[in-house]
Amino acid sequence: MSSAGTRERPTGLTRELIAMRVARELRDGMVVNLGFGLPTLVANFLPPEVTVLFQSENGILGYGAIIQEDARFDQDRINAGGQPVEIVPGAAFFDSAQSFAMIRGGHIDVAVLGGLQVSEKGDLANWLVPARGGGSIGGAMDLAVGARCLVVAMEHVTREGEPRVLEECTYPLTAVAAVKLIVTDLAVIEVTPEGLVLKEVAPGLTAAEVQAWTGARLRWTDPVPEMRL
Amino acid sequence: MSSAGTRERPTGLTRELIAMRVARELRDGMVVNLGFGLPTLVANFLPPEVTVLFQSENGILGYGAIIQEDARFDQDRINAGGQPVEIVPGAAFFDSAQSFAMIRGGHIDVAVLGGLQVSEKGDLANWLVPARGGGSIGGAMDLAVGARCLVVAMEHVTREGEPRVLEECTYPLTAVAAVKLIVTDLAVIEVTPEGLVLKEVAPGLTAAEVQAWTGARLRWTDPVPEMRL
Amino acid sequence: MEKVFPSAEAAIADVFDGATIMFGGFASAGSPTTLILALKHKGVQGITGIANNIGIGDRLDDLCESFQLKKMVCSFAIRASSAAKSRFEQQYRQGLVELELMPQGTLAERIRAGGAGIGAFYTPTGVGTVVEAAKEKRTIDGRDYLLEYPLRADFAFLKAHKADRFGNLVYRYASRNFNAVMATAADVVIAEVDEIVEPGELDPELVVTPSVYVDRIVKGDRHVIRWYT
Amino acid sequence: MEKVFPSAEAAIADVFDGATIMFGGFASAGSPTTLILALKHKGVQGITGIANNIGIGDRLDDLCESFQLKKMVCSFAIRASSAAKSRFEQQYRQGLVELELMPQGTLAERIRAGGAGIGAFYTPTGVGTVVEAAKEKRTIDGRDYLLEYPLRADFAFLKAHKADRFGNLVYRYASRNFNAVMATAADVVIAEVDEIVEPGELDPELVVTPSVYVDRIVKGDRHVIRWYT
Repeated sequence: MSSAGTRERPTGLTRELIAMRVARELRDGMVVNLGFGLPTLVANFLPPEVTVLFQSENGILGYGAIIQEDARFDQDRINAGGQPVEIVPGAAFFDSAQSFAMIRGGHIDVAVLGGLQVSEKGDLANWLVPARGGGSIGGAMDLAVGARCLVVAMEHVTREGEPRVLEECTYPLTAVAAVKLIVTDLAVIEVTPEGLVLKEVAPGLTAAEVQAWTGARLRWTDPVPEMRL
Repeated sequence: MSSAGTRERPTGLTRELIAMRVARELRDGMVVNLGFGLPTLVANFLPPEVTVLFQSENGILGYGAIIQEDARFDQDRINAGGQPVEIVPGAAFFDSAQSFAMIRGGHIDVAVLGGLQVSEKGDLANWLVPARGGGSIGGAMDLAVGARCLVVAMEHVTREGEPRVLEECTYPLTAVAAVKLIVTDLAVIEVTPEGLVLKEVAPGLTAAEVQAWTGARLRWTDPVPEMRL
Repeated sequence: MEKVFPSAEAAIADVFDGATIMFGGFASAGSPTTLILALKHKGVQGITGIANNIGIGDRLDDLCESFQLKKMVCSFAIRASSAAKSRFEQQYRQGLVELELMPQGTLAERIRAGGAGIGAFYTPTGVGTVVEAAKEKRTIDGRDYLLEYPLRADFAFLKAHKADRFGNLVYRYASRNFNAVMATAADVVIAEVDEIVEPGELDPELVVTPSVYVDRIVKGDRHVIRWYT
Repeated sequence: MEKVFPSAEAAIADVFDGATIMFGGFASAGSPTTLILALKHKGVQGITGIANNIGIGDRLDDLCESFQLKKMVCSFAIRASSAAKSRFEQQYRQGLVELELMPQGTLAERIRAGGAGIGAFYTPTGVGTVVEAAKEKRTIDGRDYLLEYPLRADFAFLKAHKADRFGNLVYRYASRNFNAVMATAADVVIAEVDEIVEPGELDPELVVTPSVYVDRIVKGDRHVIRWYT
């Protein structure tokens, strides 16, 4: 199953469409933390009837759009990705110890993190590419163990076509048995006590094709619906 | 040494004078926590050139005089003894977890607590009279282990003439080896690694008389000066 | 995510017999009197209460009128002075209600741990006293500490000054005390406030309890409590 | 108790070779740039730095110009992307500087413990990852935790918005971050601020860092840092 290395990469959803699919998981009133990169895009695709509060681990509950105008840049008003952000009505500020008390204490409904690898037990690896060394943990390990629901948004395979969803992660872990839902450019996969369940496939793909690009056994019930966008 | 029970109680300083003597221990810029009862009076006797910040474990740094006027009573603006207090310029408020982080973390320069018994090793008993049962710990145990300098202000003997300064406390302890200075109506006693050192005696008393009312061995160098008021 | 309830009765409607309830407040400051009196009126039985104090500047003692309390976990319950006994004290002395006393800082830190996802912590407070009974003791860097576990509750009853409709809370003076920590450590958090405002009307720099912690808000009645030693 | 210093140079005059220094800030928000640049100018060597990050929106990387850093303790140091390498990253890859990475919440909580008199604490973060290497693991209530110890430093360099002359600090937006916890956990705490005011000019409800924690205040220069992914 992990011998996909030489095949051409499948054509899946764009990053924006992955983010759009993740956004559908969010419900009105939720408190949500979005990690660096792809997860950040989720904020752009909230259904109009859904109001969520975005938490940023650097000490904001209630940030809004990224500020583009240079004149309104303020280096103290940034999210955890360093981006200048709007503050929404009903926001609150706090320090890092309070922020991680909030995160570790189970008060964040959903965290959306990027991933390098996810195992069929829900282990997540996202902080270090061994070949590159160094690494940065940031808030990822706390968010992974603390959020009530951890969603990983990532490309289904590496640039080289290697699966990122595996029986066991080969990269150093961020957290063990933490991931609940995997949303990729090819599929939506739920992590259950019985293993990985393929819930949705990207338009034009079959369940068997997704399985071929996946390094762990998927279970599904035919017909597997297309990803809801 | 502990057979003082049948003698007439010695005449020592008033509670106000004990408080006045304690006040001389305070230096400009110190952060000070005053316990219930006698210690509260210390605030009234600060030398004019000394400005200290009073911390109250219910969440105030910088409270001032007790408010007497009924019209200005505010049930949210009280010290840890429940007394309505003024808030001084430069004050700050915080919650109980933060307050005890401040106390336990060694940020309070001086705590002045009342005492039932103090041992020659600096053990303090002040939260429970066994015969009365029940008891209330309040902030005393945290203040006793957390303050950089713990001063106990109390009567030298019980109503029945039993010494309160002892080789070993017989009441349940508040903290072990915590007390640095004992100020009573009869004497000022320093707790040192070598035992109790009699530093000052109340006007009209000799060191030997103070020793007779004390249930542990005192050391001193003649002449022992009168208490500085 | 509507959090504003029409009455205290509605806000506490699902409190059940045998529930564990945290009550904010320190003496008269920040005590949730409207919610306490609604609980008295509702008449649920077998309550385990967690509060800094009972019977001093709070109305918790009212719950003893109909013997609603099974147990109190607090730092201050039995007054040292010969002041009038509370109903709680009377019932405690008759063996009709249990009392678990602990140091105030340990109580606050245990509640914080309960809300912050901390599994346990070592505190120096209580070493060498009755508090250490049956607790794990550990020497760290030459100092002794006791292992203390987190505290959580089914419900927390809070009193704040203002809330916005999202549930952000601001307090006044010394009324944050245990309210701010208890907000983080209960399954259902109910706040009575003097005033309810729209999101955006509270300065986010002033918010002490971010909205994520608060489930229900109700406008409280004005109860003046005059209590001090 | 004069805490206001005439210059950053004067405020850091006693920082010594081999000192451990905490630096507040999270990327560009609340980073003490004036103090960092004064430290660079002063040229002390062998510094162990404790900060959330280095080389992303801070000027800490400037300390690598003259190899002043011996070690960094932080959560974010090496960027995952192929962005330009910081001097720190270059020196790290050459083995010229040590890096101790840890989860951001663990870093914040360890610093809080250092300031709050907590001997150690159990956190679920990092279980099953490289973070647990050589650490005590304990199962509490069915969940695994790692034992983490407090962090303290010789100096803390902070950035706040305003200080009063007593040392009370207020922040703006997301700039509290690590500043507010580091204020509690160093022997000498030095804050650079945009504005110094008289005691009483700051709303005590708004004070985030009470004056007891701050030893020295200096008016900082304005350094605009534009950094975001």
